[in-house]
Amino acid sequence: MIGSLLIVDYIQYMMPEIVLFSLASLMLLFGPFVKKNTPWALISSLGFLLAYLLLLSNKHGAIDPSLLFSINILEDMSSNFIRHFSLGMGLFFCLLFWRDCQTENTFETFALIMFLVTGCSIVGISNDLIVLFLGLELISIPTYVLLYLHGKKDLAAESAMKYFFLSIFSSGLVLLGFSYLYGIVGTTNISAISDALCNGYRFKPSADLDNSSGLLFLIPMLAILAGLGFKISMVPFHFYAPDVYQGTTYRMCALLATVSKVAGFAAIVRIFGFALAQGALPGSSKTLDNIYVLFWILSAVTMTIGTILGLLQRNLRRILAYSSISHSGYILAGIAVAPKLELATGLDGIGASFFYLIAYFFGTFGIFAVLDVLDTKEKPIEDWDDLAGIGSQTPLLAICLAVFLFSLIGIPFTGGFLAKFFIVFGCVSVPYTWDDALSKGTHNLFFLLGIIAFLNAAVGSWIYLRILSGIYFKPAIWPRVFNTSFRPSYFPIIACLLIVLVLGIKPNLIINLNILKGMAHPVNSVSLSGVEIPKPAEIDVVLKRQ
Amino acid sequence: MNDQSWMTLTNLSLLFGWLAVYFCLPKRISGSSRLIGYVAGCIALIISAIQIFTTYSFNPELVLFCVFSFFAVVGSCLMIVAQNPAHGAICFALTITSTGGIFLLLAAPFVMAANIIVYAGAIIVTFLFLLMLVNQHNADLADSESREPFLASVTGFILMGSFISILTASFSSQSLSGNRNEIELIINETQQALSITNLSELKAKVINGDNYVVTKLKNALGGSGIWVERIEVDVQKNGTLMINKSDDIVEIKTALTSLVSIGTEYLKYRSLLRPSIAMVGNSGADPSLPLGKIRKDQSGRPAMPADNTTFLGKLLFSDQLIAVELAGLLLLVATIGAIVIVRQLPTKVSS
Amino acid sequence: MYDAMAYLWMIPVIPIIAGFITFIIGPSLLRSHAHLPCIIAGLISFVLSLFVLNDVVKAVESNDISNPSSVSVSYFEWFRTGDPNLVGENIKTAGSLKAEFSLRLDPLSSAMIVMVTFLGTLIAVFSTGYMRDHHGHIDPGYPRFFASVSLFLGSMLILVLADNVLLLYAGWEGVGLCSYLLIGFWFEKPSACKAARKAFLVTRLGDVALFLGFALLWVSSGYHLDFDGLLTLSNYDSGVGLACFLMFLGACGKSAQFPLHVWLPDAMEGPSPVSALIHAATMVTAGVYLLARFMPLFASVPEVQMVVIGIGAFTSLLAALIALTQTDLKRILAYSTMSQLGYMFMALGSGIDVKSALPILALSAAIFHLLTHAFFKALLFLSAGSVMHSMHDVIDLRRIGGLRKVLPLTHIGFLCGALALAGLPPFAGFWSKDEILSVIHETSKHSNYPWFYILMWATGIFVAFLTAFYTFRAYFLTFWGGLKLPEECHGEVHESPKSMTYPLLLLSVFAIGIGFALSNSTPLSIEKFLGKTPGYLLLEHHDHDWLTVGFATASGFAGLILAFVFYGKGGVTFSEQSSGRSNFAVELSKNKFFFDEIYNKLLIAPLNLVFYCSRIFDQYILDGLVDLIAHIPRMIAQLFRPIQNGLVQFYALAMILAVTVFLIALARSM
Amino acid sequence: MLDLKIYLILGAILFCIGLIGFVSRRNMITMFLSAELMLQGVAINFLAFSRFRGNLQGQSFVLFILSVAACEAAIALALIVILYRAKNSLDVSKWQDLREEDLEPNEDQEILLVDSYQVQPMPTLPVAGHRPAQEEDASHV
Repeated sequence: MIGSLLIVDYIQYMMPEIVLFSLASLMLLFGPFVKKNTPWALISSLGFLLAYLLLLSNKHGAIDPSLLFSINILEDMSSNFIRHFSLGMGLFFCLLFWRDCQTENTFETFALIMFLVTGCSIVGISNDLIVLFLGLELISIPTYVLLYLHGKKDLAAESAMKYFFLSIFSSGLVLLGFSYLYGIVGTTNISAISDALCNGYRFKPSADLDNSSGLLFLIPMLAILAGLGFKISMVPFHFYAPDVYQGTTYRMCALLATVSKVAGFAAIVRIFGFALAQGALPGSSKTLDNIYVLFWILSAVTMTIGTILGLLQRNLRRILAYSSISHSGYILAGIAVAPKLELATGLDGIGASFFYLIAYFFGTFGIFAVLDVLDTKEKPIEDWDDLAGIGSQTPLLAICLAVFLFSLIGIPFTGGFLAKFFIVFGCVSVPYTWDDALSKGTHNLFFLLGIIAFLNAAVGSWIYLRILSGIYFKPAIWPRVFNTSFRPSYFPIIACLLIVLVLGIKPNLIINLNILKGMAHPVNSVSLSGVEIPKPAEIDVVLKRQ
Repeated sequence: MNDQSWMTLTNLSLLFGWLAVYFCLPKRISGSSRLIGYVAGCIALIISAIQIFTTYSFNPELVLFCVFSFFAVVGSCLMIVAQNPAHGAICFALTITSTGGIFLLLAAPFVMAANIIVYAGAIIVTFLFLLMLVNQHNADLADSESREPFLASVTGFILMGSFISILTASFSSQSLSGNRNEIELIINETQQALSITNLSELKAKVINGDNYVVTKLKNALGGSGIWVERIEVDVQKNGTLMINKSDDIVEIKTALTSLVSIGTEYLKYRSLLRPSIAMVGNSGADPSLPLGKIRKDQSGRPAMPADNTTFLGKLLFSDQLIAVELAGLLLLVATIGAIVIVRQLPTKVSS
Repeated sequence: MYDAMAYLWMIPVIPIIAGFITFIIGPSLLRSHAHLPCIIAGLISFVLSLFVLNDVVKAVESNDISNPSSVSVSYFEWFRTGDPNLVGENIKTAGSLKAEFSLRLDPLSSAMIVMVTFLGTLIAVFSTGYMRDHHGHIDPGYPRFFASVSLFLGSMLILVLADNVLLLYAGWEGVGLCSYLLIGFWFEKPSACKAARKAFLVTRLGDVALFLGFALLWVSSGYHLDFDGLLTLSNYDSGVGLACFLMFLGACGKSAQFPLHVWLPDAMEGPSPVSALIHAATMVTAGVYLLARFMPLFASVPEVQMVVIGIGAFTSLLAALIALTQTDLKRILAYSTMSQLGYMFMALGSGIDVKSALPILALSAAIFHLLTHAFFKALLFLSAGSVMHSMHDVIDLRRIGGLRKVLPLTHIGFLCGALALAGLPPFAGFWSKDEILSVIHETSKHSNYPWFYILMWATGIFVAFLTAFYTFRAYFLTFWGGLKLPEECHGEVHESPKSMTYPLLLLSVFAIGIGFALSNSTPLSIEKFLGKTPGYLLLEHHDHDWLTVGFATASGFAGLILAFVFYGKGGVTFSEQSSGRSNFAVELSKNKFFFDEIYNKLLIAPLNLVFYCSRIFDQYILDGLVDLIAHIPRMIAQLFRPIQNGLVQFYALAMILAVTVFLIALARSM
Repeated sequence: MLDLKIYLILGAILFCIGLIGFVSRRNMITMFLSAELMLQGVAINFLAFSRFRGNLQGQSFVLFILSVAACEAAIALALIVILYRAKNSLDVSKWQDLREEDLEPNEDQEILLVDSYQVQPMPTLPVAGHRPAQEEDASHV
């Protein structure tokens, strides 16, 4: 027995992760002793495939939701989403790093990627602060090593150093937050914490704390947001991103810009889920009720700073780092608006954020993958005008790049457009669903956020247009001979292209996949556990009275 | 000592603490500023001691706490101001051992041992070796200068001050949390009262001064929050007037019935979730228990499970099994990672 | 249901496919035949559009309920959010946001698609000649050009045919993107790159407003995205006014109306066919189309309509005044486009009362002018392009002149276009301009602010005068007077190739005839055709407003005569002309001197003021807007960049500073 | 008898002192130790809450923090060694090549040796397995 659950259930449920972890450990242990030309990339890709198949064969509902408060992993919609997402992207990364066969660190690289990606899925399924924290560390520690292994020597060392120091700093902040969260509620179980904090039925905040003002809750909330904000490169915790991206290779950028972001958002949704869910119960304190204000500010600042500083850059990786920062802002906007949305609109903040995350992931990954192909030792691509002439020299790759850029701009019929559409429509639709005077202010607030988001998108399009004009509107500076031979990273590029287009043209193919079902109704541990929560109507009565 | 004067003294000691840290932080021109720093530090410590000794009654625990925390704080401050990183590492070892004492006070002997072994035994020693290996002939410029000492120390101390004031504000007043037994009791009493037909008798039963049933139920529900708000809404809606103002027995009874129904509903929600026996068994008191109900030891503090370390072990290998496995993986990754990083060294040392 | 619905989707899709084909295999396989996919696709779309139009006309005439004149059909579902299990009758409680790929066919869209496909094909044919040099060598970007034109056509058709706001927005962004690609077509010129970026950014600012407007509309209509749901609602939320205003701002961006007009003159950096197709005939009319599409909504908010007509009138006046002094032929045409678009907005702004016939009158007047303008302005631009082609890219009016003899066919084309633009009877512009002015006149009788509309009407008449004047100024300066060739020509000039002149002649026929053909007096009347759109009040026949006709005609002729007097001999300045020796000339020169005085005192002096203001506005405020995008970052960078100095500890310091500030601010606010 | 608050305050103090050290000290080893000091503060928080809630989850959390700290120490050790090899210094400010383009690097001026500043000799270890080399040879190892 682990907790109240049979160990067999655990093993069955976590089989994909267990397979990956064991494979990665075996690779690390036996790697030095086997032949140099062992196809590690193939092995790890097969590992990911196997894990994904195991995941698909998992029966839903393997874990009894009524045990939520006593187990440290869980199964719900967002965990399914993150698991499928992270295991799927593991395969992408294997294909992207495939060419590393020449270097001597092959098996370490692939084993570390496996650890890192699986850590992301652990964050997704964690239901306990301890497991969540270890999952986050399982992402960070391989990242330090990989950052050092890839890239030009001194720059790689510098970026690894920066990431390392700021990362341990931010995990200190996260831990401070966790300690207070644990102290306020008395358990590390996230479901129980959520339950207690939305004025639970079972758990109560510690009796000798006067938490009615929510003052004490400020410390964990801010500390955790700061620490996780580092992971998702949220302003003002974003400083490492441009430097670190600049100092490493395109493939490592792809890894940094996606995995830690997915994990960070998964963790934010997991920890603050109770306060963010649509029609969430009003929390026991003002802090929790007004949590959206904090997210509002952070989102507006993040998208604006990311866009504005992105305009000034020349280095492509820096540009894309700032672009990833501003996209975090849009995702945060979805999170900010989540508690204020109503079912009537058919929109859902967390769902919109996840959708944005998907669109962002495939767009960004595609760009980095294409640039990785174009970037060669002889003709490195550093600044945006190094791309000159790509359009005529390799038209197909250029078109792929253009489509990914369009997606990041938000041109219709690409995933990015619908992603922005859901976010902005969500922000704008807040006003008319809540009639009372209190939300009139909220309405203006979110309408403003919608304006800020879309203005940023408009201004930010210049960043991508500049890259695009580098591709198409600039004569080639040098003759470039491309090794047109097949490479494995063409697979993920094509897959990204297709998914970006499918997301734009027929998004329901993705939205309606079984794995994402219920994205519209995110984590609400209370409702998942089969307990009826008071109907929104009753809450309305209470609210009106205030 | 009341909160007001407590905070005043705290601010004062924070100010001196800041002076101490600011003046002691290595600067290019240090001169006699270190002396000012030491003096300010002593003042800050004295003020803090005054605060503690006037707030708490004298007992051995207090003395131990003061000694350990004195060494912890002084050690940590010395660590961050030490010009020689080797001295800093030694000071850090001092801090670790003193926090070990604090850990013991907090009934965590195993954690204390692990902490000292890992930090003082492994990390510090390794870093001292590292310091020697990097073969510095004299102090580096970096050690004699700090980066933005003013901004850093001001920010740090403001943050510290806001933590302390938030903690002070949060622990100042007491509030009750929802208590199952109390609520059951109130509901039973009210149900009995519903059978009374005499108006004055009924009023005496449910209204009478401290015995006012609505207040009692509200308190039992924790004094605030959504359930209490529901009661308030309910009193306005069903009771037409407040129970204590009405003279109509039917009206009062209707109001009481709906009050009872709210209480029962609350109990129903509470009991819907299965209690998690395993966790409670291994890791101590049920976190849902209000502080008043936790098993106490002779001195009145919450009792830890009898055999602390045993239970910790049981907890680790039952509830936290997954976490333990993950931590093991993490150690594997870190070990291999460190090897991989260092293996990249250019082979320079051949001559 | 029309039979046409079965193949309606092919009309936009074929050009898009052709565009992608050209993009992919153009540079390697097609090379100098890269125009073929585009032209063939355009032709197919045009033929299909004619069939579609035929169907719609039949439906309009039949007045049969089983054969309605407005149909939308959904080809497939785009997306749907929310829990599908919850979707029920009542969307308010069910919760689902869905959009479909659905196209809408009604008189409005059918008229538009015929115009777009016809002009698109014709201009593509013209470009096959234009995009080659005098030796027949193709431009290096030949395939790229036709790919973009093809994609543009597809996007424009999607915009016009869309049945929900999202699809409309998709087309809207698509045309903006293609316009960006085409303006920056000659990317070697830095000015072209700058113009392209400016156009994209300024119109995208408009798009922000448009998108937010759509979002508000969606909310205030009770979560509808399709036109049926949006336009047939009886009561709207209070947000509609704001939504309409925002949509109008979006239209301003695309249609180069006053605050956001700066990009259009610069956009002339693109090849001339592009200017003809995109910046005169089709894309810039998207704003007009948008407002026409949402006419029932706009008519229900008269305050916004007053803004629309006011901005329209102001833009048209401003642009006409600026056009008076330009010396670049294409720029004159660009400003005249702005001016004419202002006219269309004036028409749209006069549809105020939902219960009356005014909205449909306003709509049909605007669309009428849109159609005629598309033809004659395309003609003018193509003629200008032809001039440019022959003059080796010189179109400075000070350096050319007297081209009547050497470019006879181009001259005829330009003359027809100029006559139509000037609004002289019986050419195309006359009929539509007259419609617009009479609608404004009519509205003044119904509005609460009659003086306002009378003022607008008077402005319209004055602009008609200015239009005739500057059009013929350009005409006389280019084609009359003594032959003057720029040195780039090395003395040899020849008429453009047939692929360029034949489209010109074909368009000339239209420029002459289309106005009368579609006017009220014929069975083809556009007003009656559009009047059958469901949802509008049926039109009773209305007479010509003879007062308006008189004034408009008179002002047109006045402009023509004045232009002749000033510029009939070619040349630019008065001093040159007044130095003539002949008696007749001396006599005239006295008169001219007289005019000169008036011109100087009454026109130039106030104009200088206007110029000054508009230059300030243009350069410091609107160009500043573009620069702002470059400057604000630098300003904010002053705050943030010093932290980004590469030192880890600054980053950590900034992090804890942020946490501290947030902590204190939030704790204070509790 | 002490209450929860006083332990939490101690934790907060240690945390903030660690934070100051992390931000202001330039020696990478001191920076790392400061980060560990922050974790000590957090550990005290956890244990105090654990004590006063009467359950052991906080204690187990501290154990995991310890193991993570050990992992980080391993990585830090490796990183610091190679960073030292590259620049021959433990100064974190030596690493500022990656920054915004148009900013000047943050250069240190020559140190002013005032009387009170004494050059402190560092303890050193000879390279294992080698004869202790001459001064000038050892200097660039």
